[in-house]
Amino acid sequence: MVDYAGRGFHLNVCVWPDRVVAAAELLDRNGFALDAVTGMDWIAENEMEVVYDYFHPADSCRVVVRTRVPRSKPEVPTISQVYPGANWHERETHEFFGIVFLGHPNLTPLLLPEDATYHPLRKDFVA
Amino acid sequence: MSAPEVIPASDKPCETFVLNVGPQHPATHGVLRLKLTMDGEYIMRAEPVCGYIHRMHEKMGENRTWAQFLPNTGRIDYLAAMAYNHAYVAAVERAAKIAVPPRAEYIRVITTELNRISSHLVWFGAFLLDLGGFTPLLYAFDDREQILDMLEAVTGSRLTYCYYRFGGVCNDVDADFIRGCRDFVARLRPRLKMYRTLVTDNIILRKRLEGIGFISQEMCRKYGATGPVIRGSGVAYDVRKIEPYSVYREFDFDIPTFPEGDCMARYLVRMEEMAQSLRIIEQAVDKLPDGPVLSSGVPRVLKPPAGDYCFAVEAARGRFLVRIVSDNKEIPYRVRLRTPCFSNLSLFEEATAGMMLPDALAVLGSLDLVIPDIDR
Amino acid sequence: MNLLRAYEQADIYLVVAAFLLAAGVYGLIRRRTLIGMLISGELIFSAASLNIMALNCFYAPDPTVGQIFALFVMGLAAAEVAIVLSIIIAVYRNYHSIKTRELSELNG
Amino acid sequence: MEPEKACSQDLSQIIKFAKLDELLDLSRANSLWPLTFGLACCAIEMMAAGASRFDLSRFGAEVFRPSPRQADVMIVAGTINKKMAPAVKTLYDQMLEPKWVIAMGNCAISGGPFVYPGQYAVIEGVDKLFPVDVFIPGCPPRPEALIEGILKLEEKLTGKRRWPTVTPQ
Amino acid sequence: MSLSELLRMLVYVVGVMAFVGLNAAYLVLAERKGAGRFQRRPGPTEVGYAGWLQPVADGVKLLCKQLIVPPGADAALFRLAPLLVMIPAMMSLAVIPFSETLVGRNINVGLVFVFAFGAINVMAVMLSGWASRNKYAIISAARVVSQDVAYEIPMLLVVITMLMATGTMNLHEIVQQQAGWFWHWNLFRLDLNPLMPVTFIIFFTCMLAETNRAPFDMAEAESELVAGAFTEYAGMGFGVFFMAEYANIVVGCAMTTLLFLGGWQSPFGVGSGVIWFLLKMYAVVFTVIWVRWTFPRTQFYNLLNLSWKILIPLSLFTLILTAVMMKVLRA
Amino acid sequence: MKKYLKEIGGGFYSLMLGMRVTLAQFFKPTVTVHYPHESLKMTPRFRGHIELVRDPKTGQAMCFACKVCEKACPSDCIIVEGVKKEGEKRKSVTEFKLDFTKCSLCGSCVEACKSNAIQFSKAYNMVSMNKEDFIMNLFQKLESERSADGQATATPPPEQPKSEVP
Amino acid sequence: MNSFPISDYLAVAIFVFCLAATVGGALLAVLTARIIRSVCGLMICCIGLAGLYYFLHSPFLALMEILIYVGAVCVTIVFAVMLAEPDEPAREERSGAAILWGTVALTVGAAICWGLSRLSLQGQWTAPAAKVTDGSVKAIGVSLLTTYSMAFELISLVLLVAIIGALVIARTGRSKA
Repeated sequence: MVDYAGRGFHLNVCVWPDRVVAAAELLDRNGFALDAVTGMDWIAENEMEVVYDYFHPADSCRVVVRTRVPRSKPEVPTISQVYPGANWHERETHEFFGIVFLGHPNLTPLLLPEDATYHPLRKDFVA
Repeated sequence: MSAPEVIPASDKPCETFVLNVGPQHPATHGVLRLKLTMDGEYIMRAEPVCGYIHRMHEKMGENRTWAQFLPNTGRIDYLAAMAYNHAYVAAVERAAKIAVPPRAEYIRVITTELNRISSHLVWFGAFLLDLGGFTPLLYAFDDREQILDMLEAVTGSRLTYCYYRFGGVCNDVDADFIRGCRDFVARLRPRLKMYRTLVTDNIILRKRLEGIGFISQEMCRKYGATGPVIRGSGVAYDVRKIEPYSVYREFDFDIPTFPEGDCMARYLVRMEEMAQSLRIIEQAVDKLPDGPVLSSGVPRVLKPPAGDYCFAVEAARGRFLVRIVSDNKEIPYRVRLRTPCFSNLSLFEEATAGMMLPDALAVLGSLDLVIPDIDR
Repeated sequence: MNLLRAYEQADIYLVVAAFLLAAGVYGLIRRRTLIGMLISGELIFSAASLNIMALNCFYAPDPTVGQIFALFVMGLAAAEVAIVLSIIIAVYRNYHSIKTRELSELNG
Repeated sequence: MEPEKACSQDLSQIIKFAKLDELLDLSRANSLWPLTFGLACCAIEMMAAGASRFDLSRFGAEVFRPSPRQADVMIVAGTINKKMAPAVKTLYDQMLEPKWVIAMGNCAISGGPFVYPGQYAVIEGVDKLFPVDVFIPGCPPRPEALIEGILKLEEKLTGKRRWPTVTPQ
Repeated sequence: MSLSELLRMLVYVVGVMAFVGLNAAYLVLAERKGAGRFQRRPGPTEVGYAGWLQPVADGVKLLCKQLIVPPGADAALFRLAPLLVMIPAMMSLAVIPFSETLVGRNINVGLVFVFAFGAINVMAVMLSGWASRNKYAIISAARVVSQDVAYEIPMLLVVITMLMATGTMNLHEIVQQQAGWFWHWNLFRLDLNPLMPVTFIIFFTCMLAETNRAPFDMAEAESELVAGAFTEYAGMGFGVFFMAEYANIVVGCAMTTLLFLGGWQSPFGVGSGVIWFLLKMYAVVFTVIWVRWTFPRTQFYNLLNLSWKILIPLSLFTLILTAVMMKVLRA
Repeated sequence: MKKYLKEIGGGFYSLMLGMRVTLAQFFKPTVTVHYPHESLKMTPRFRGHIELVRDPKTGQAMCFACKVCEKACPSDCIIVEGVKKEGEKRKSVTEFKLDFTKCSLCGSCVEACKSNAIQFSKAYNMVSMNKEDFIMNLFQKLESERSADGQATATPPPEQPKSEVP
Repeated sequence: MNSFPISDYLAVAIFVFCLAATVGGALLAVLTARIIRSVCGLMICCIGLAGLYYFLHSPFLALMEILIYVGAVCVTIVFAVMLAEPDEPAREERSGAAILWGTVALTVGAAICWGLSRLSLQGQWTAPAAKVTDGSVKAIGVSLLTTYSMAFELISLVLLVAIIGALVIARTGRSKA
């Protein structure tokens, strides 16, 4: 539990990458909707973070689920079978950070050109 | 061919063809591309291809100061720039623990709601343009010009306002603006009635929109669709009510919902929202307190404490979430913009399978997309 | 033969009708696609109409009859087109071709 | 035929052609059909310029054609990024001669506020793709500026300005 | 055929061409200005006095625009279609009586003549779409055909109703029957058929659909099909289609006037003449423009539904009603 | 059957109402501002490109090249240079370049300027056939205006291409 | 009436034009490789035929020709082409069989044309002494509803059956696919 007024969300959960799907299923059963999937590049810690934001369409309840993966092997299971809306978010996170979402049906660039191989939001990216 | 019946997909490849709608196409309102696999006029699969106006807002957030990123937010959704400015400014205020004077909050609400109306007016016109009616567009723009005049007098710009500052707003409003607001409320109410006669009640429009493009509540939830889309499916989800921010708690307004989930419901939601925004403006103008409009306690060089902070607002198209991650430096570590159109468009593929081309474009119009909002 | 009055002579019409018929038959034999054959068939119908009309105009005591028969021919042609085209479309749906050679299955 | 006479005849021909050209330029200048082509923020101002308040149609330029084949002038209103650039180029190539380009807004002129060292997505100015005739700065420019741009293009075509100049106040 | 008749014919041919051309050009201007007024803006004003030279400018520009046949198109048909599209309007105007005396050819089957040549129009638009080899154009062509075929039926049913009511296919006679005060116009002849205004509205609707005008402009549905069947046409090729659209509107409105509004007859019984014909015709044209700038476009199956479920039953009903009325009244 | 007829009738009535609305608009006056013949007055807060402000007393630029605006600008479109002249407390500006083609008109520079030395111009209708026209040397412009004022003539300075402010 | 020769020339010119349209259209219809052009040929041929009918003193039939053939038949065929033949047929291969069939067709066609022409040119037709009716639209109408009413009804029936049959066939084809 965190202070909503200070942070903007109610519940902050850190999970291991393999529990991401379980968390998503749990939240799905409780009627949550997926807000966003956010990637973050913690280059100092040599880690990548994936943040899943959930909101509830009827209650004032915001849940943030985080998971961290090593930068050398950024792989997270996909939740697009639970939330089809995650499909695009994960594609976007993949193209900007190079995080691979295992089991994603179509992990091709969404916003960048189709043949893009660079990951611009990585901190070590140079154009 | 008497009803919009859904013909089962044929597995023979030679009966289908691929139609590229966009990136330059009158119906896509910018540079969206739809890859339609069609069987005659029926759409088998509609795959949106975006990124044609990706402007790297999130990357730009990482290499300019907290204040310098502000102009960018107005360009994500240029039709409702105020709400986006508001979300970013409020997120930074939350992070840096800056208090905002009440008068500034009221001004923010008034300008945001005015901007919401102007955005809905553009949507109204453009949607009708999609449906082949040109005249309502110009009527809507006529009304919109009144709003823009007022906002320009306050902010100095017509579209990309960049009006809010950390801790308030940059200029105070004057009596002319207040009078203008009242006049505008008085002007738009009969105009909305006129739109009702001219457009909403029109049998052609009703036939085109009713029962078209059904989006269920479950679908909205799964895709994270918000704003008029989810309200058009009957869910009273509005960030202004669910997570009240700014001073929205103090106003009496309704969340219009229509349970049908079709294009008409989304249309009616937006039309009704304009009326509700007028109500908010009316109340806000009446209650507008005196006082400063810019907090004095804002440090010259902003360095919010480390951590990540979210702020969500109800923009004209739905829930807009800003997540800022600070590492206590002058520039943000990461700015994440969760835009409503992105999620709203992602359900397009599922919503339009088996539809006819004009219906799919009506659905596209009813989602009210601003393409840079998707691509960022 | 007064060329200036050419249009008042039955012969020309009859020759043209014969030509249309010949063209139709040629097309019927030559064409490989059903639609092409249909068009040739229409030419043959036209030839018949023109022949009826020419004789009707110049040699018939009651010029109404020929016109009525020509009308009937047109009606039959229209009916034929409707039926044939629907058959063509049905065939196309099932075989994905309207070339006669590829439809030899139809022969049984 | 004496050379002198031939020469004078040629001259008269040239003069005739010049007159015809003038008429043509005048016609073209007064019938600039833009391509319906909005990219970003500026497109909204482009729409506003076509709307009742500013009314581009007074100059015969309101016939927004969605098909590049029928358009005369391409108003590039917005940012062009690297994914979009080939499509814009194709559109320009699909337009038929004579054709003109107006770069509306700072993004179209130079990439505008989206240019910073190390950027990866934005084309820094549409003139990198094809020649541009008129530039209209602003972010976004006011609709008047777009009208002014159309007038400027007319001025470029006919060589003279038919309308009064407006000094902002 | 005498010399004077020949001269008359020549004059008429030239006249019709000039009429079609001028009408097409200036109706475009009228449409643009009218649209402007409906939207509270002036429309083209700066080219020439009050914008009067706008069509000239557009015309010259279109003439001198580069012409191409897009790669992959069927070049012969692509060029044929614009030629074909002008024929029906030109031919039809030859039999339309502008006044008692001002008529190209007063033929007995004038009514059928106009509709027969109207059929070529469909063919032309379809060929243009097909020849362009553009997906939008082909969809548009398919739409045009379904639409025009669907609306031909109620239109011809209405025409047959009128045929029965008037007893002649001669346009001249049809107008002559409507002499006198305006309640003698077919529109108000409730004794022939108490549903005459409904018949009129059906005819008007079908006319809009046949000329592919909004709200039935499926062929040129901008927001869906870019520029429809004409997407690939440029310069004068496009200009011809543009002109043909207006020429067809003129023909359609003229037919409406002749069949229902008493042609050249004055509404007050005296002072009949060409002026009344033109007045009425342009009033109908104005309505067409007015309708266009008021309504959104119909959806395609709504359009067919309207025809098959509403217009055809209604027009059949009026047809039968007229027959019954005539039988009862004459008996 | 009754429903069918009612739908037709109701639909037709709705169409007629719509047509009445547009016809009413048809006879109303136009709302157009005939731009080149008449123009709107810009609001005092209108954000055009920036320009230097002259000190009313001295006639010199108020700017003393503190470069705050240069730092505040998100799009790096301002370049200021100044020198410290002999016997003066502050630096004075010698060059003030604005690359207007990159400006996002956010107003950060004007806000950042503590000495009110820059302001927004009212130039809302700038066009040019030349992109370089918008890379403006504001200091030079100010100087030439100053000399023009000194000669008490109202003619625009010759360095300024006509196209810049038409 | 003082006849002026130009008008005669004009009439002949129009007649020749109609003839040319008929013949040319027919040739186009059977000779072109592309079906769509072939339909155009049919259309041109029909327009020419309509002109010929006009010269044969039956303007009503001429108009009906245009209405039915151009307005209905050709349009339907083009529609069918669009539905059933999305691709251009490849040019016919020059195989032995094709040449053989071409020769046969040409021979048969030429024979028919020559034979029929000879027959019609040599046939001893006798013009009737007097016309019973004038062949006007009114006469057609009267005959249709009196003498030939049965045939008229039959034709209507045929058309109706054709339409229903067409619908049934096309529908079943669809549901099978």
